[in-house]
Parts: sequence; structure tokens; C-alpha cells
Amino acid sequence: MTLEEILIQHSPALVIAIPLLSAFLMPLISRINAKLRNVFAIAMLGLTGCFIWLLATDVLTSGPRVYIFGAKNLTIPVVRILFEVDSIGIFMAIITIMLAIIAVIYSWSFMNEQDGLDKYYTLLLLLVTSALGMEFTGDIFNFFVFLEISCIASCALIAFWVTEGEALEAAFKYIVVSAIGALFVLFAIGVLYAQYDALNIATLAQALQYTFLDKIVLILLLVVLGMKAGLAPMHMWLPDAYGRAPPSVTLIIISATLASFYGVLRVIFTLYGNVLTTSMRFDFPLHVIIGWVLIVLAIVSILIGVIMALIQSDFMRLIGYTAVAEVGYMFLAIGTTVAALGAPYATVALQGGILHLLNDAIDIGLLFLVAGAIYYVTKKRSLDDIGGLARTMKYTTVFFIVALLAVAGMPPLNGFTSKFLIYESVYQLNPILSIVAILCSILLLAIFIKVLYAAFLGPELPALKDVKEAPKSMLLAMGLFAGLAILIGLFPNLFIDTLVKPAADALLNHAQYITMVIGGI
Amino acid sequence: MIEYIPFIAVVAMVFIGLYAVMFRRNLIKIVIGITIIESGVNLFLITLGYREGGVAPIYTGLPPGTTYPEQMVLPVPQALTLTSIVIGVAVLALMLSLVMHIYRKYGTLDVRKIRRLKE
Amino acid sequence: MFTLESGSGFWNPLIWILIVFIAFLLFYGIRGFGKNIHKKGTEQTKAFLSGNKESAPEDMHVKASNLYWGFTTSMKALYAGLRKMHTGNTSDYILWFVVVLAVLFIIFGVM
Amino acid sequence: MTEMTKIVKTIANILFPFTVLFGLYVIAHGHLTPGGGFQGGAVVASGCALLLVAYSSGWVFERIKEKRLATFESIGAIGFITVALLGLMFSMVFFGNFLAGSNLLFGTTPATGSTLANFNTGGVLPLMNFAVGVKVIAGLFVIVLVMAYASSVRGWDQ
Repeated sequence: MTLEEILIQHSPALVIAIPLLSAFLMPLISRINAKLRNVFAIAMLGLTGCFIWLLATDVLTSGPRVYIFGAKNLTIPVVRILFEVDSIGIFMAIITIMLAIIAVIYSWSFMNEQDGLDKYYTLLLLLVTSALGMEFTGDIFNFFVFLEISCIASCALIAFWVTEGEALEAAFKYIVVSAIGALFVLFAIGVLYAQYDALNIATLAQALQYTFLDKIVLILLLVVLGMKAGLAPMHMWLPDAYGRAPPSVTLIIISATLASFYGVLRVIFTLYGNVLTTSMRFDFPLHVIIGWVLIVLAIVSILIGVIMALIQSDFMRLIGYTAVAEVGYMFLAIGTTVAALGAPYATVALQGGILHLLNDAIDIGLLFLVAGAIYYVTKKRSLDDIGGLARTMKYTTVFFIVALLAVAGMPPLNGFTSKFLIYESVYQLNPILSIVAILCSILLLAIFIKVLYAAFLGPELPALKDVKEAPKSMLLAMGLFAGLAILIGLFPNLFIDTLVKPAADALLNHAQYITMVIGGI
Repeated sequence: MIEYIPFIAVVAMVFIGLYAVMFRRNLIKIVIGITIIESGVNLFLITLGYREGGVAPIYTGLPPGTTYPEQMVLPVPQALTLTSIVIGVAVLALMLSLVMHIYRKYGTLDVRKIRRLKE
Repeated sequence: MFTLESGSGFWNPLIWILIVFIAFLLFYGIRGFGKNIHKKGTEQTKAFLSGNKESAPEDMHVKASNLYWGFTTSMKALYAGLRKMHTGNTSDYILWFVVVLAVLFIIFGVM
Repeated sequence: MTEMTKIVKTIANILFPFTVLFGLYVIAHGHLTPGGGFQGGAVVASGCALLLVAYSSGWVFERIKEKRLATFESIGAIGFITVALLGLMFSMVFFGNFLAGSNLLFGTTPATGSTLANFNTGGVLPLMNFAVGVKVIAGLFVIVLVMAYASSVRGWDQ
């Protein structure tokens, strides 16, 4: 074996091990030098990114990869803790590591005046580890453990600005919601274990019979993971948490939220993949019921997110409600796929939904970075107190306009490409849904036009006369996101052919996932 | 009937915990409610692995005359429960420290008054 | 590489950019027909508010929460309902979770 | 938290070594008996909490630096991952048990059945237990210490 093959073989473990090790090295390193600490964080996340890249090239060319922990020879994998990396997992990992690297670059200037940065970086790296773990694990109990780690780490990070009462309140709400959700996930895992004597996702998927208990498990997992992903009407923690966490942290919490969304995908398409079409009740197959439940919740999310965002005056909270709407679009795509499983447009909807994951991360991330830049230079949260910033913050304004057009789904930016796929496929299921989605997208544009006017245009306010442009590292982070947004908008096929189509195929073709583990005996 | 009692206790604990979270006003009581749910779930996992007359699943130091692994209780649910307890301690500590800080900032523990973030 | 097929339609950013570019050229050409009567530094550049004096920048700037006043006022009933829903109370967050769980249990139980 | 009476202090003085010893026993025998790093660490930390109750939290806070405990916690976690990475180096798999069956430290293969427990078994498991033990002792102690100190010093009614 060459060195490259050895590295690829071990990269699923190293992708988790490197951020975890550097998280705990962080308190020791930050004693030496603050600059060294920042460089170390960026370097370690960059190294993790390299391993993910290696893994991605391998997984996309030669199929899923299984890594079994602690076994010298890879026998009886079903009773071992294992990681199973397939195209959708690697797609999520790419999103996570991209958000993490940009967040660390952004925190270089954004957080440099704060205390307790060693703990900040430790928790940040732990959060990245947990999100990556959720995306790679092939063991449902490990999924729960990583879910809890992400909940603890993100709660501590939301409360990072501990001098603000609201940050504490948001963190408390988040941890109550997450802790109860995670306990229900554990309950569901216990029920599955009691029935099938296994914790391995592939083994469970093969054995699943859709009994009465499996129904309970399905509902619990769907609702809890939906809640963690920000599905209405259980979305209320999301604007609180997003609005009060430091924006660099919010980027990583977005990746944890998207990992929960990935959990929903995994539960529906892989765990219950065998029974989706076979179990019937009153002439309705199971997938139609799940699909329409998801569609209804998604439409509610889009409407509530958009309508509530319109009346917000706190910039970050406004973006939080927009994030709820964007999650709604993703669930709309997934719901359409599940409801119309087998139809040709179902695949298109799934591709649109998966591409929208990436676009949501980029657009909402960029908006939060812009909001953070405004907060950094003005120390004001409310849109009512700012105005005329375009005169002094030229680059930030340009980045904001890119984000605005992208998040509202205007061509030729990235938001349009995924929303185009979603609209076209949803229209074939039910035209009304598509019309509602388009109308809400227009409302999104209206919301951000309001922000553009209130924050950047208008007369120069005397209170903000000596405002300067944001520091370079923050501009670099925003520029990276804006560049990605334009790139995906101009070359959508580049991303769809290489990343999104394999991911959609991996989800729809769950038999391959199962045989990778079961057939390996 | 007797073997169902643990499961009834599990359901009762989960519902008591949910009741405390939903209808109690004191933050500390909400935290206690979450802990009760956690204990219920842990009890559920332990009950799954129980085997009547079983011994601890350790291969050395077995009581004389036991046949293994037939007479051992299942170790996996116990491992799950231990993990869950460890996580529970971390969550509990975090929640309590947040409650302490919230009390300092808001001057109250009433959950209806701790809602500066609404709408 | 540029054309995105969705099965029932297609999207090509290059064509879009081309059309926008042509539209811009047309617009620029039409603009050239106009007369250039704009002079810098004269009264022309000042804001005209029916003869009233220009007020301070703080008063001139329309605040963010007043921008969509018409929309929010006409949707008053909707917003009252939504405001009632978003109480900000931690217990209610869990209540909504339990409600959704219960509704799904009923749906999946009947179906 | 204020200081308690002399009786409580004396009892705490007597109990503290035993509690710590028992906790360390649980950690060390983690691969043989029920318990392990977390359970033993929790026992030791509860012994420290006993000191905290008997002598006021301020008394303990003066003697033990919170930063040092945090460092210990990091060292415990780093030790755990390092053992896992050593498994990657020596037995070609992450978390690989490279010491088991090697007749080195903790390397004896145990006999199954109704035999006495052999301490010198388990491969890397005891090492991991030690690492987790260090982390849990430091972590739980720092939690209890900071909570007690914060609630006693700065006052509750501002």
C-alpha cells in the first residue's frame, strides 16, 4: 500500500481525531501565544479539510467506505463501532469544514478583543468534531452521542457573551429543547435495540419490519431531528440562538443544524428505506404519508419564517427567521421526493434539496458575517439605530448585496439554481405549493431590501460618522463566501454533477449502503 | 404483569418530567424535570438488558457454576446507560450554571418573566 | 457545463447574463438620447421637500421598523396570532414539540 | 458557602483520604469490575466536594488554581486521544488495542471462566481509564468549585 492509500484508509478516523485532539491541545497552546493559537486552529481545520478532500475523491470514485474502530482484522463489523462514509456524508462534511474554516478566519479579528478565547476555540473545534461525527457515523447510538456533544458545545458557545442576559436566555432555551430532544432520540434508539438487537444503521435498516413500535420510533426521530433542524412550529429556539450567539459561532451552529437535517435524510431514506414503499395502509404507502407531513410542516416553516422575519428589527434575529424559511425550502424538496418516490421529478427535487443545503449554508452564513461586521464596527444590533453605512463600508455593502440576491433566489446567484430545481419539481407534484414557495421567495427579497435600505442606504447618521470598514480577515471570510455564491450560480452543473448527483443517488440507493456493511462479513 | 412494571415506571417518569418542564414555572424545577426524563430513559435502557438471575457480564471472576454467556445480563444497554449518564451530568452542570447566571441578570427564576427574546 | 437541466426546463446563467448585458446596452443607448442638463454644485442637487427645510439626518432616515408599515398594518390579524404564538416562554417551546408529536402520532396511528 | 463546625471538618479530614482512595481503586480496576474512569473520577470529585462543604469554597479556591485543573482536564483528554492514535500507529486501526496479548504492560491474555481477576490484563483499556479518570476528576471538581465559589462570593441579590 502506498502512503496515500493508507491515509485514505484511515481518514474517516483522522477527520474526527484531528479536530478532537486540537480542541484539547488548545488550552495548552493558547498559554504560549494568542497568534499561535489562531494559526493552530486554522492549520488544524485546514488539515482536516485536506483529509476530507482525500476521502471525497476516493468515495466519489469508488463508492462508500467503512471504517471499523478498534478491530485488527475487519471481521463481524455489525457489532463494532463503525463509520460509514458515502457520498451524502462526504457532501455534508465538505459543507461543515468549509463553514468551520471560514468561521475561524472570521474570528481572528472578530473575537480578538474578547476574553476566554482558549475555551472558545476548544468548544468550536468540539462542535466541528461532533458535526463531522454525526455525518460519518454508521452507528445510531454514536449519532446520539455526537448529537449531545453538539448540543452541549453549541449551548456553551451561544452563551459566550455571558454579560448579556439575552445570550444566557437563548442558551438556556436551546439546551432545554436539545436535551429533551436528545433524550427522546435515546428512547427511540432503545426501542430499536430492544426489537432488533442491533445499533448499526445498516443492520437495523435491513431488519426493520415497520411494526407498531417502529412507527413510534419513526415519529420520534422525525420530530426531534426536525426540531433540531429548525422545522416550524418547533423553530422558536432557532432565532433566539442564532440571534444571540456571536456570528462566527452561528456559522458552526448552522453546520450542526444541517447535520440534524442530514439525520432526517438518513432516517427516512436509509433506516426506513426498505419499508417506504412496501407498507400500505388504506391504499396509501408509507412514503406518501411521510412526504405530505413533511410538506405541510415545510410550508408552515416557510410562511412563518418569512412573515416573522418581516417585522424583526434586530438584524441577526431577522436572519434567524430567514434561516427557518430556508430550512422549510429544504424540507419541501425532501417532502416532495418522499411523496413522489419513483417519479422522475422526485430525483430532481432531491438534487435541488441537497444543493439547497450547500446554498443555505453559504447564503445564511454570508448574511451572518455581514451582520457580525456591522455589529463589530457599530456595536449596535437593531436596524433602527443604523443607516448610511454604504458610505464607509463599501466592501461589506457589496457582499451584502450578493447575499441578498442569493438568499432571495435571484439569478444568476447560487440561491436561484437550487430553488429553480425545487420549484420545477414541486410544481409537478402540486402547483399551489410551488406558487407559495415562489411568493415567499419574493417576500424574502422584500425583507432584505428593507435591510439594505435601513442599514446601508439613507443619509449618513452623525452617530456613525467615524465608522470604519471591517478588518481584513473578516472581509476575507465574507469574500470567500461571496465568491462561492457566484461560482455556484455560474457553474451549477460543476457542483451538481460532481457532488450533488452522487449524494442523491446514495440516498435513493440505500441497498448499497446496507450491503457495504452486511455484505462485508 | 410484574415484568411490565418497569416500563410503566418509564412512561410515568417521562410524563412527569414533561409535565414539570411544561407547567412548572421555576427554572430549577424545569431542570429537575429534564433530569427525571433522563432517569426514565436510563431505566428503560437498563430494563431492556435485564435477564432474570443474570450475573454481571465480566468473563473473569464469575460465580462458580454459571454458564456464560447465557446467564449474563446484556452489557450493551449498560454501556449505553453509562454514556447517557455521563452526558447527563455535563448537560445538568451546564443548565444549572446557566440558571445561576440567568438569576443574576434577570433577578428571577420565573420562566414567564425570562422572555426578553420573543416574537 | 453551464446548462442546468431539471427534466422539464433548463437554466443557463450565460444566456441570462447575455440578455441582461444586451438590455443594459439598450438602456445605455436610450439614455444617450436624453439631454444633459445636470450641473453639479447648483441647487439642482439639493433635496426638494415642497419648499420645507431639510431636517436632521436622524429624522430623515426611515427606520427599519417603519419601512413596511402598510403591510404590517393590513396584516394586523395575522401578526396578532403569530405574536401570540411566539411567547418566548421555554415551556411553550416544549409544548409545541409535544403537540407536534401528538398530532403525528394521531396521523400515523389512523393512517 | 461558609465554613462549617470543627466536628464536620474533622470528619471530612478522616473521610477524604478514604473517598479518594476508593475512587482511585475504581479507576484502576475499571477493566475488571463495574466502574471505570468516569465512576471513579466522580467518586474522587465528590470527595473534593466534601472538602468544599466542610471548609468554605473560598478556602479551597485559594489553594487550588482553577487554571491548573483546566490544564489537567486537557491532559486527560489528550491522553485518551493519544492512546487511540497510538493504536493507529501500532495496530493499524484507530482505537486499536495494541497492548493486548503483547505481554508488555497490561498485556496478559486473561483466562475465561470462574477464575480470579488478573490486574495485568486489558491492553489499552486501563490506560484509557486513567486518562478519563484524570479528566473527570479535574472536570467535575472544577464545575463544583466554580459553581460554589460563584454563588458564594459575588452575592446573589444584585
